[in-house]
Amino acid sequence: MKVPPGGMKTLLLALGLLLVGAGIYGAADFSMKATDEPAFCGSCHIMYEVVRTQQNSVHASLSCNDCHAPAGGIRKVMFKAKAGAKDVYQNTFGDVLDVIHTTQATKDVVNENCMACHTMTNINVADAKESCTDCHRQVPHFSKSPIAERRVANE
Amino acid sequence: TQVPDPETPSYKTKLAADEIRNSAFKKQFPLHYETFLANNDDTQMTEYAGSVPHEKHLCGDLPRAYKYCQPYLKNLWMGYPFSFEYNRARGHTYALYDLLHIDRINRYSEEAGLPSTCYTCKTPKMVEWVEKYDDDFWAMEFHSFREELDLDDHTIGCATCHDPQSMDLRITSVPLDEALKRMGQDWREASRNEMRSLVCAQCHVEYYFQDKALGPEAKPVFPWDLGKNPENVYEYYKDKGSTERKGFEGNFVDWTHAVSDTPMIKIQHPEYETWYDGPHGAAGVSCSDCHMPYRRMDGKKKISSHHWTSPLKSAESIGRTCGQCHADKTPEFLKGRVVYTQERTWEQLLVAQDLSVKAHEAVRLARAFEGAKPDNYEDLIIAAQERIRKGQMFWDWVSAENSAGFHNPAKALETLARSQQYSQEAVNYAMQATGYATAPKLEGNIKDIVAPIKEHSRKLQQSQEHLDSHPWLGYLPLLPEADLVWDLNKRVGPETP
Amino acid sequence: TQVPDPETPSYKTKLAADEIRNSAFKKQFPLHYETFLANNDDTQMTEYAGSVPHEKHLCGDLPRAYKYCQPYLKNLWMGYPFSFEYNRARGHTYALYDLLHIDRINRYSEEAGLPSTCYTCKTPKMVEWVEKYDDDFWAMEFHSFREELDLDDHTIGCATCHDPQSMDLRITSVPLDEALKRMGQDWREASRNEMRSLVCAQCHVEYYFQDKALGPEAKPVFPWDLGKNPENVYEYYKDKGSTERKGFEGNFVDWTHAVSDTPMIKIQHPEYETWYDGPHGAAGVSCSDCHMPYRRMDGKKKISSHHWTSPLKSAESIGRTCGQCHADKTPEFLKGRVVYTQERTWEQLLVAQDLSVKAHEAVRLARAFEGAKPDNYEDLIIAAQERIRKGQMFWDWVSAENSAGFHNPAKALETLARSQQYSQEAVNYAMQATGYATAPKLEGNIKDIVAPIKEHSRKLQQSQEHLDSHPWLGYLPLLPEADLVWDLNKRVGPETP
Ligand code: HEC
Ligand code: HEC
Ligand code: HEC
Ligand code: HEC
Ligand code: HEC
Ligand code: HEC
Ligand code: HEC
Ligand code: HEC
Ligand code: HEC
Ligand code: HEC
Ligand code: HEC
Ligand code: HEC
Ligand code: HEC
Ligand code: HEC
Ligand SMILES: [Ca+2]
Ligand SMILES: [Ca+2]
Repeated sequence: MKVPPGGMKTLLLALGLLLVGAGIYGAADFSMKATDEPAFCGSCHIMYEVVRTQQNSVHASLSCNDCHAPAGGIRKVMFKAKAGAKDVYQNTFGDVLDVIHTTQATKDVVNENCMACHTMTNINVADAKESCTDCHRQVPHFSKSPIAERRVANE
Repeated sequence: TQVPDPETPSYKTKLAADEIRNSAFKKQFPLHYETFLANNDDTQMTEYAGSVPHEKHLCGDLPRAYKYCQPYLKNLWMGYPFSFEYNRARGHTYALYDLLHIDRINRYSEEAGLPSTCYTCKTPKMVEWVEKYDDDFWAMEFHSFREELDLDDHTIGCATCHDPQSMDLRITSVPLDEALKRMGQDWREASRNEMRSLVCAQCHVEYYFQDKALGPEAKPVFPWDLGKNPENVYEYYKDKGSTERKGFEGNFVDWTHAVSDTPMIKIQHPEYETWYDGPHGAAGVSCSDCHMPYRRMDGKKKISSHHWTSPLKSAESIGRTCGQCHADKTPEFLKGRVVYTQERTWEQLLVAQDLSVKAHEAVRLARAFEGAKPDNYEDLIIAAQERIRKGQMFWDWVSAENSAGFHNPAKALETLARSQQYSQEAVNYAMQATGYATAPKLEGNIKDIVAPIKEHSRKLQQSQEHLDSHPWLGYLPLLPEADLVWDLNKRVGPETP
Repeated sequence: TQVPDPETPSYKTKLAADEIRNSAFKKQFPLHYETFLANNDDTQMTEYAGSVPHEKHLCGDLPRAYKYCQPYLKNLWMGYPFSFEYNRARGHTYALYDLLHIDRINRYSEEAGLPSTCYTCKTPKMVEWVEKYDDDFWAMEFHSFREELDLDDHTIGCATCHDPQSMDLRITSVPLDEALKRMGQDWREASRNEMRSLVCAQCHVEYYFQDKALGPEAKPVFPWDLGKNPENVYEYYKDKGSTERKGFEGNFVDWTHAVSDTPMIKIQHPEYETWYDGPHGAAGVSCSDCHMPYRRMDGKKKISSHHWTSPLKSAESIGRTCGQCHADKTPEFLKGRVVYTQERTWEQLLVAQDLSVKAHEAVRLARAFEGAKPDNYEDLIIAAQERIRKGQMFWDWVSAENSAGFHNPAKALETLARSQQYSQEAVNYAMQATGYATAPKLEGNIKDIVAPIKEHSRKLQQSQEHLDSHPWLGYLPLLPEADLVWDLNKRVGPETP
């Protein structure tokens, strides 16, 4: 394996503290941006699958938090801090579920972001369904594709 | 940047609240209207469906016939107007033309034979008529409304599904509104996703005309009170009529089969009832998701396509329709999956059809039988007829459903298996009724026992020669010679007092 | 960003290349081993499946019987070892125990009656034996290997599917390797996704034992050369035997039905053949996707669960399995969809079963008939038997398939409809053969015509009283009294020379 487990833990704890710090004090531009990117999220083996799929999707050029955090402002900082702290905590101390499912908060945020980016073409579409992904089910993590194409042991 | 919030579009049109003419909507919704006019294309078929209005019982080449055909349709509907003419459906813009031209309605007489109820699913004029005549409307003379109609302006259209002022979806169908009420539901409280199917449920459903003993005569009713599946509907029809015929007391009866003397039920287009608990319906995928995909007509705003047709007509169409949900699959793959289901459904549909024919023939032979009969002969004939009624109803459920099984593969195949079982039971009872004396006449290929009737119409039934051309046709009465009195929205023959 | 491709980790174990003992893998893969041991839980059922090894023909309560039962199994397999004992499958860790305990193998004699081929899908010992005996192995005496076996260490295990040194997936099954070759395929070139189903295709497939006239005796073969569907397989079997029986010349024959004297085919667990062109198989969803979901045993890293069982045993299990792809649906909804298909399949399965029984009875009566016979009597009996063979094979296809239809709803229901048609044709021919003299005896409910046989075993067949207890059992020969000689991996009776 690539990273010795102990070293990983230390690294993650540090990151966690960084995130929590960011949440409390308001973030410097740099760390705010860096912690949006696939490179950061993908530093966690648990996130490999979603990074992998996102990187193969039409949304490859986006950063994760273009979808997964509210757009800008204090709301974004708070959301990230909370989500980040939870991710780090779960990863370090908790049991991660067998299949990670999105929280309702994530679903709402993501859907807002879809609409925000695609507003112009979606004036008439809006809430035909509860969420955009009711139709665009593969966006962006290919959730209906065979497991072998996206998921693997040890992650 | 300042972008508008996306939300359900609600409009303020300048139209009158009771506007029903399609043309009135054109100016404000030119793009929608453009897709609406695409319904005029009736030239393309898919593997099992499509829009060319061929005669469904004829096997052969377009335009009159097709490679997938059901050769016994005229036999199975013997004695009922459906045996005169029944074609593949085409676009909504033809609804009125086809209704006013079809031979099912008696155009050779001042009496149409079928009630004004038939207009229910063909024109937004219904809004006016229901307002004006209320429950008196249904039993009024069909012909008396022909001349009021403009074939284009009054065919199924905007006002059928939309409030003309806000363009919100609405239900204008009396039977749907009432069926929902009886189930304790109200479309006014339905979600947008539900409305995207309910507007179709106004028409793409099984219906019947109320027996006058039980309420307003000829009023259209959706038989959903016991559930929407064929078994429920069969049960439902058991006490919706006033016949006193032994063994069928109180049953609803569409017509009595001329050859086997069986009180029959006709099933029409149960798309909604088939879809609702299938893989897509259960998952909340609406009719409009597949039959009204979003399109970008001006390269910018998306609108709902108003070209209601098969999504399988081209790879692009599949991509834009199915592809939004099944983005990981190719159009060829998706089409292949539909055809996978349709092939199996079609094969069983034909088996069920053949057995239904055999059942009628078995009862025909048993009724004509002159040898020694068992004591329970009469009961056996009734039992056989009851199974014919049921078997054919189940066959018709899938035959009349327009997706050849795709809307619900498991239900389609189950329904056909049951149809076959009921029809076989009918054959068994009928053979028993003659102590098996008639059994040898039922051996072998059905095509050799009963020939498919290829030609039949109101005009032909005016000719004795025609009635002599097939043993089954002999059971029909000769009609008096007559010429067309009505066609489309015009009188074409002399007025008779 | 740099994330690794989704490739299974490759290991360097310290195991020997020919290691086959399960225990040897335990130390290096304790978490995997822990999930593997979960296969020992044989206490839970789901609605239509599960792991309690009840007798599939008994209707009633667990542990011996179940609410969904097929009461005529013993009748339909009359004369074949399957009629002695057939239970619901349970976990892989029981494979060897159940094989060595089952009454299908003659444990009352030094000759098992069935060949060593039976070991093929029960133990990784096969790797050694095939190496050592090559094609001589198959026809060797089954009993002679019992004492070599450890029930735990040698049951289906790691070496069956993995290279012990790299843990790469591999195929150890001779018939699968060869079947693929005959189709121009090679598992060594298969994708990871394909391998995740192919390892299961080693066993969860229909198979037969080669007729010695056509190659190494009793060698297991997968009948896929003409295609994997029931119609293809029926065709395939037409020239894979050496019988000279009129009407069946050259047919492969598993056994001759004792009551109707029909040369039969037995179908076993065609999971792979059912799945491959169903909604999931066609979409590339592998067996392992649903039966080996990832688990985080240490709360962190994922491993493939090696507890092969129904995914429907709990809401959590559905969530972690189906939820990998259907995250938008609740476990209850997903389970409901499975049951929706299973209900329909099960109902048709029972109808097909009853008709198969009726067909045997019809031929039994026709063969016993002493009145005047038509000229073509013999041909009619042959035709009837051929339809029995086909109808029952199609019924067995779905009966033996372990998902009660879910792996491919449309194919399951189609296959059952066809089964019913073939069996009905058999009844028709048989009645014809007696000029319908026997027809009245076939009227009414099948339960009143032929009673289900509830108890039957090798031991019982040693008793005349038992053979007298049901008309059908009378067609069986009385077996000489004998006591158990073998059970599990031990001799339990005296050695006879
Ligand atoms: C284009 C928008 C978009 C982008 C970019 C995106 N996601 Fe997602 N993500 C989604 C949606 C949509 C879901 C599923 C929400 C739902 O319906 O439950 C999701 C779900 C997830 C989940 C939950 C697990 C799952 O499969 O449902 C994780 C974890 C996740 N995303 C992480 C990431 C990471 C890490 C990145 C960057 C590498 C990323 N996402 C990029 C839209 C996006
Ligand atoms: C420290 C490792 C780690 C990093 C870095 C990480 N995640 Fe996660 N993430 C996790 C774990 C562990 C879970 C599962 C939490 C649980 O089971 O509740 C998770 C769950 C999620 C979920 C699903 C739960 C929810 O809140 O909806 C989303 C979405 C998600 N992560 C997105 C992201 C994004 C976006 C990033 C980068 C900004 C990221 N993650 C970075 C470990 C990580
Ligand atoms: C930050 C902006 C942004 C967000 C948030 C976003 N998208 Fe996109 N999306 C884009 C861009 C840019 C493209 C065009 C990519 C291209 O064509 O290369 C795109 C393309 C698409 C397409 C077209 C894909 C195709 O096959 O052509 C779909 C569908 C789509 N997005 C749906 C969604 C959905 C659903 C969400 C939310 C889950 C979402 N998008 C969130 C920016 C965004
Ligand atoms: C009821 C189904 C449905 C829903 C809900 C839906 N879409 Fe779509 N979407 C479609 C269809 C159909 C197309 C294809 C249009 C075409 O190809 O002409 C499409 C196309 C797109 C595209 C491709 C580019 C374009 O505009 O044509 C984007 C981006 C997109 N949708 C985003 C979204 C977003 C964001 C939402 C949520 C607000 C959403 N969709 C909700 C059905 C849907
Ligand atoms: C998941 C997609 C989907 C949904 C949802 C769906 N349909 Fe269909 N429909 C199809 C397909 C595919 C066909 C077969 C077309 C073909 O074979 O060419 C079809 C066929 C039809 C046809 C016959 C078309 C023709 O060419 O003759 C009608 C009418 C129809 N559907 C109406 C409905 C109604 C009404 C509903 C809702 C109650 C509905 N459909 C729901 C996909 C769908
Ligand atoms: C007012 C009644 C009515 C309503 C409402 C209605 N339909 Fe129809 N539909 C018809 C009739 C009538 C026809 C056949 C017209 C003909 O053949 O003359 C038809 C034909 C069709 C066809 C076949 C077209 C072809 O190309 O062969 C499709 C598909 C269809 N409808 C789908 C729908 C869908 C989807 C909805 C709801 C969004 C809907 N319909 C609502 C009455 C209706
Ligand atoms: C509850 C709604 C409803 C009622 C009532 C109804 N129809 Fe239809 N009709 C439809 C739908 C939906 C279609 C398109 C689907 C199809 O053809 O199966 C259709 C198709 C047709 C067609 C074109 C295809 C064909 O059958 O040849 C004709 C003509 C027609 N109807 C005549 C009639 C007549 C005559 C009556 C009265 C006896 C009637 N309809 C009553 C809904 C209805
Ligand atoms: C058979 C039913 C039906 C008929 C007839 C019909 N529509 Fe619609 N229409 C719909 C449905 C369903 C929607 C989608 C509404 C939604 O998603 O909430 C829709 C949506 C619309 C919208 C909203 C924007 C959009 O594109 O989604 C407009 C505007 C519209 N229709 C105009 C018309 C006009 C103009 C006509 C006549 C030419 C017409 N409709 C005829 C069913 C119908
Ligand atoms: C709005 C979303 C949506 C649309 C549009 C859609 N589907 Fe589906 N499809 C689903 C869902 C949901 C399921 C159920 C399984 C699942 O949850 O993935 C499904 C299941 C299926 C299946 C498997 C079941 C079966 O019948 O074999 C096929 C095949 C399929 N769809 C084909 C199509 C085709 C073809 C079209 C277009 C005519 C289409 N779908 C349109 C969402 C959709
Ligand atoms: C999409 C998911 C899925 C796939 C793919 C799948 N199965 Fe299944 N399997 C199921 C379900 C669901 C059941 C029914 C379980 C129940 O009713 O409790 C089942 C039942 C079974 C059973 C019977 C289990 C029992 O409890 O008796 C066996 C054996 C089986 N599958 C083997 C296979 C094999 C071998 C393959 C590949 C050829 C396969 N399955 C592919 C979901 C799947
Ligand atoms: C070497 C042969 C073999 C292989 C390989 C094999 N199986 Fe089995 N499987 C069996 C046997 C034998 C049983 C029944 C054991 C018993 O009842 O004694 C069984 C039982 C099962 C059951 C029923 C368990 C229960 O709880 O009722 C499932 C599910 C199953 N197998 C799935 C799979 C899947 C998935 C694969 C591939 C990943 C697979 N099997 C590979 C031979 C095999
Ligand atoms: C090609 C692989 C294969 C061969 C060869 C095979 N089996 Fe099996 N066997 C299986 C699978 C898979 C199962 C589990 C699924 C099931 O029970 O349907 C099973 C289940 C069993 C079971 C447990 C359930 C039951 O049937 O009571 C017994 C006992 C058994 N087999 C005995 C035998 C015997 C005896 C033979 C030789 C005549 C044999 N097997 C040949 C694959 C095979
Ligand atoms: C019936 C077949 C089968 C048997 C028996 C089997 N495995 Fe596996 N094993 C698999 C499959 C399938 C995978 C998934 C491989 C992939 O996704 O590439 C797997 C994966 C693995 C992996 C790779 C990591 C992972 O979790 O995906 C290990 C390690 C492993 N198995 C160990 C074992 C051990 C130890 C045993 C015996 C206790 C065993 N296996 C028995 C089929 C089997
Ligand atoms: C690896 C992905 C994957 C897994 C795991 C999976 N499915 Fe599916 N499922 C699909 C795909 C792909 C389809 C085909 C339709 C589509 O493309 O969405 C489908 C279709 C379906 C359908 C519609 C077809 C039908 O048979 O009615 C149902 C129901 C369904 N799945 C249930 C389940 C259940 C229950 C499980 C778990 C036992 C499961 N699925 C596991 C991917 C998956
Ligand atoms: Ca009707
Ligand atoms: Ca076999």
